[in-house]
Amino acid sequence: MSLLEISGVSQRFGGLLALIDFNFSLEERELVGLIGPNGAGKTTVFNLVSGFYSPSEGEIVFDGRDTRGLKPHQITALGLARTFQNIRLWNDMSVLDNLRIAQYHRRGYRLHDALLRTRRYRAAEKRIEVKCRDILQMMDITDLAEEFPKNLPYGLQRRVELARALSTDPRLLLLDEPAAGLNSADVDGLIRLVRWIHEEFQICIWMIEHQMKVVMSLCRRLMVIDFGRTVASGTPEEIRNNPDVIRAYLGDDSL
Amino acid sequence: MRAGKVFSVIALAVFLVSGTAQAAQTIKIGFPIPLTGEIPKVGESTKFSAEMLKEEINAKGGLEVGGQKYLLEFIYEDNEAKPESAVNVTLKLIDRDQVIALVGPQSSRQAVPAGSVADDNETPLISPWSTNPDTTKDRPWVFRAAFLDPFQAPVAANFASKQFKAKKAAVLFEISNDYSKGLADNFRDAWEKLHGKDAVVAFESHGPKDQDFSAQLTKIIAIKPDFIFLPENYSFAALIVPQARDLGYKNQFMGSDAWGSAELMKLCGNACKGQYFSTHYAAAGATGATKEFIDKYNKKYGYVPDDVAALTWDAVNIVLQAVRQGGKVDTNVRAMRRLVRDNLAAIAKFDGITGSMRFDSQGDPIKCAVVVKIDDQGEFTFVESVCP
Amino acid sequence: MQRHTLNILMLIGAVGLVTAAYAGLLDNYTLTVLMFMGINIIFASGLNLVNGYMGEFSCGHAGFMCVGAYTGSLLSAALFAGGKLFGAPLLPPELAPLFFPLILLVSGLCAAVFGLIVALPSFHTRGDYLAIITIAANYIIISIIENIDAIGGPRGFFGMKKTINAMYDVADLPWMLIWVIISVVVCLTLLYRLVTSTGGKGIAAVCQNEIAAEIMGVDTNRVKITAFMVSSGLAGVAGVLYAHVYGYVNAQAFNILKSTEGLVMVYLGGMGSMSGAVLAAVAFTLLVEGLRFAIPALNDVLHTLNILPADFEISQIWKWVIIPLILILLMQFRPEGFLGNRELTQLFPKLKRWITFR
Amino acid sequence: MEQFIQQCVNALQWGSFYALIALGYTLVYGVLLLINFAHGDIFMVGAYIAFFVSTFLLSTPEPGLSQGMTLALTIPATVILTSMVGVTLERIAYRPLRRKGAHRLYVVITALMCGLILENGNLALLGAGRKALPELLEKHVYTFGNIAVTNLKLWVIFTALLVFVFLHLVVTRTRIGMAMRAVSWDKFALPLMGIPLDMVIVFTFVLGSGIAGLGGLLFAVSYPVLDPYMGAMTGWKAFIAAVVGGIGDIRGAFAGGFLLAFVEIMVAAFLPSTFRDLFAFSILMLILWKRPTGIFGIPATTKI
Repeated sequence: MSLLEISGVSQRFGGLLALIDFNFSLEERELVGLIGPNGAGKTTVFNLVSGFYSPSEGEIVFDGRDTRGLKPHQITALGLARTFQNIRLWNDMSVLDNLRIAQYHRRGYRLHDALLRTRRYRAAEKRIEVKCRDILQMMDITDLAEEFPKNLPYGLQRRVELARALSTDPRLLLLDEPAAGLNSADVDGLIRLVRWIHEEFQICIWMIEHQMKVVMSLCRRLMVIDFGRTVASGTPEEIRNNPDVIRAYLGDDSL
Repeated sequence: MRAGKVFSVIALAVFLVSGTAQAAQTIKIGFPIPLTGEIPKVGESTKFSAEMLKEEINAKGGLEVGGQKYLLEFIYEDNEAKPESAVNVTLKLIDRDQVIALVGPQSSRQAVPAGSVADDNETPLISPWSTNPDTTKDRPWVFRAAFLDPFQAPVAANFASKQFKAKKAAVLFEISNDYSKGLADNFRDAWEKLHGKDAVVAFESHGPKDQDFSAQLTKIIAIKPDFIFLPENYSFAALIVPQARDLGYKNQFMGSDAWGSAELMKLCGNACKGQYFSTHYAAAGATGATKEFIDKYNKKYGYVPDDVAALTWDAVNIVLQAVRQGGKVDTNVRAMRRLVRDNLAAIAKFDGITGSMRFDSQGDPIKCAVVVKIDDQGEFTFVESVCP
Repeated sequence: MQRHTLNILMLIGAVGLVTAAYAGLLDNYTLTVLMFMGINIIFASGLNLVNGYMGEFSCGHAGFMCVGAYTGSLLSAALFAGGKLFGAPLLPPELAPLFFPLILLVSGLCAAVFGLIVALPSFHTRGDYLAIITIAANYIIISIIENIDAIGGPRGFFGMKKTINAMYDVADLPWMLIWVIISVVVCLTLLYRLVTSTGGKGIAAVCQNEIAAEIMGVDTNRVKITAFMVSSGLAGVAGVLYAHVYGYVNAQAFNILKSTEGLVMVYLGGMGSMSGAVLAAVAFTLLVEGLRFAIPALNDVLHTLNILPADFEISQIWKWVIIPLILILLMQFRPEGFLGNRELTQLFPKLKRWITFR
Repeated sequence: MEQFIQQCVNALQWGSFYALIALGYTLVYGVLLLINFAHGDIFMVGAYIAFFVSTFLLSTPEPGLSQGMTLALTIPATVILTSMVGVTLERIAYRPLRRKGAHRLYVVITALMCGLILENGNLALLGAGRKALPELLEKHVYTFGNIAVTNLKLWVIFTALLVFVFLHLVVTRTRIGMAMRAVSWDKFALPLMGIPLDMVIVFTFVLGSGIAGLGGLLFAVSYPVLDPYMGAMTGWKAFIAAVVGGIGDIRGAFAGGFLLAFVEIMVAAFLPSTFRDLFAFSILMLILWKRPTGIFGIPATTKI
């Protein structure tokens, strides 16, 4: 069974068709890219998968469950996490707290446990703390634990956001343009990091990226969309030589 | 941050250090009154009236008690028209300033809780203006100077049936003011007793601080009542009466004692002329002590005193009479308070400017009401007097 | 041991206060002001949860205080006082000290249920639009109470006096002071535990970035409901204490002015700072009461120095000019309140050595 | 039916005042996202200024000014003086805070405090006595069947409409008006238009407070009982009106003012008036529930 199965999904905003008959499936532990020109509908796909929008048509099945009608946090609890194109960290909280809150749905205690500090509460908070520290260590940002994200450089903010997404215990990680705004040295670091995460955490990663270097070196499978329509899908090699893709990116005249 | 710290330290210091000083041979009376908040005019009138009395007596060398003269010291505290502040300042006056008696708070919303702590702390309190029965009920230390709603409402009802030959009455009152609401309720009962059920054709209310009453008045006027009863503060009456005229209402209005302010005519103008209201005294044609009081007040502050000022004047005088009857000023404040309270309860007859009165077992006054007419000169002229 | 210093100091302080009150060393005025301070602390720190931590603008919080005050008074009257409305008291007066905490709890819960009314629209609308909904709720609550003549309507309600007397009959202790101190400690502890738990930090996450919170697995609707209910519940507890300290409640005592007092305390202390809210509540109460002494003193000083003309007096009326003036100046010096969104321990890390507040 | 028409006239007049004050709230909010809670008290100050100006003018020595002349002079004087009060508040209280980068709610609380100072300062300086505006306009009552209208009411409604049209033209047709709208979109792009931000803000306060002053004058003429707290409750209600209309939008403030007045008056008229607040505010709550950003408010779209 596939981890994620999107079949016949369309999305309409008023009169605008943002996504038309989108079909896609992801297997466990894959690393796949989604590319396309600006405004092609890539982020719309992610918003649909993460439950921020509900599809006008079609169905999305994550891990055997139809996610239509579920709230984003419920989908996250099923094992889906994402990062944002423009970083959305909680800027007035420490990095450690950012990671802790990502464990909200796994805290495993209720309000009265917190108020009465029951044994269950203490065990859970301890578990959460250990887990967050682990992730910080793995991501090599232990020394940032008490920093506020707003004081960090852009590259580190990206890393913290990735750490936060990992802290939700995902099985599928959606990365929305992780390389945007990074310089070329950082981009190389990012490529290594994503590959390492993919192997270390044994999770499935699906990423939107503009920088060909990133997707071409990371992904074994790519999908191209334009104006809400699927243009092509296949290995990086196939995509590179697909005339439809070139037309989508460079316009009709180039042929 | 530093400014905040420094300030709180200073405030704390002032708060702790001051207030405990004992003055020697003065008679201290406390006034927890609403100087700010919703009804500042009430506080101002109280203060003006009390100041005038104090200056008058102190100019003569003080109050003579048991052959010795004592200066009066009046302490005015702002209760901000809030119940919690009323309790706080009442306690401050009792504990810190060691007053022998309290005059005020005026409005029942503050007088009920303040009366409770005065009673607990065995300090006599007299509220000049509060009309809520709960203020004095089962509280031996609490008295009042104003008559109660169950007395005043029938006075208005009887007068209106006789004078206007009215059958259908409409009532407009302020919902969140217990004075207004209490009088309205009692009036409805009295009127229905006189003219049968449904004789009150409209029973409408407005909120605090409202300025436009056109909705309620349009509704009332459409039913064509014989007269409209307005148990309102004069500031509302001065808005309601002209607005009703603008909406084409031609019949009479009848008011209550809270109309009795000289400002009424300044604010209301010609529209209020010819209307009646029940009150404590008629300013025009007043004689004796009443006239003297009105003239003095008018001279000092530039306007004819309102009911609050007159009732305060009487309330303070009652307290002073009780002090005189005690025959001595005990340096032990607690003993002095008991002396004052016992003499207050024992007063057989007090001739005040708002009429002659004595207290019943609950500390409520037994006194007459008068009905006055606003004549064409805008003066409040005597029409009749009703005694219980 | 060192870490417990502050706790022990606070314990000694509380016991000392109660003993002093018991021995009659503190007069009633000081006691009432101290209790009022406690009520303000609970009210302000509760409101801080919604207005500070969650970043909403709840403008009508006194409405919940009103609900709590009336529920508490009615319960207390029904249980121990009886009367026209309730018939005979339901419980013997000896049980009053045992049942008072229950009254606090039930009334707090009742206010919390009203908090739901405000929490529900907050799913749709936020910020200044929500402010209006809370104001509307405040008006509606007052309007309802004023129209129920059975509980006094605009006359207000009293009858809880007997409950307090019943407590004095059981044991001659300064009961209300004890209850206020216990409530302050319990409420602050619960609040602290809530905001430091991972679940409670979701509240701040909703404030800082609601979309990220939802997508990172925070059940934002649930968080909002929790925050509103806890906050209004605390306001309710403050209301019950108010009703019993002053022995009287009136709907108009909880109008929009009371709500704005709460706002002032929250923003003066700093949004999202618990110690800030406590400090601000203490400072505000001291300011209001301290000026009663400071103004006559100032008046005397100015007259002795002949700065003021003899017939001009600075009376208590000026108090409500001076208070806002001071607050405006404070805001100019500290444009984010006393503590910003930090706690005292964050500003003075050395304090941590003395504190084990959990 | 006649009663209904009469109530509509009542609501139009009362709504005019709400609209005039709500316009001030919404103008300032549109530019600064600041709820200027002192606005209701600026309205009160306007009424008092009108009182002092007209009393002063009427007391000029013989031959003196006629009523009409006095009114003609009082209007501009009130508007100018009141707008100066508004601008002063902005300069001494709000601007320094804004410069320090304070959270906007701190400015809101400062505004609240400024309102208290205006109210209680007035009380402390002028005493608690209420003031009555001298009659500046002879009142005529016109009756049509059972419907009664005064010339005052017609003037009030007419003025409110005029102010709305004037504001609408200012905001859509003039350069500074367009700059005002631009600020609410993007504060940093404004200097590109060649207009300094502070000038736009001052202009906004001049407009808002001037209209409040005009409202205060009309109010004093229609309800001639002035007291220091008269603006507080009306101010809160007008703020509610501005929000229900969709705060930040001029049409919204105007529509909201009339809507609130209609709701209040119709509830009082056709339901028991003792429950007025209960029903009126429940209706407003429902409206905001259905339209969470007010009548003219644009739903905030978040892009991720």
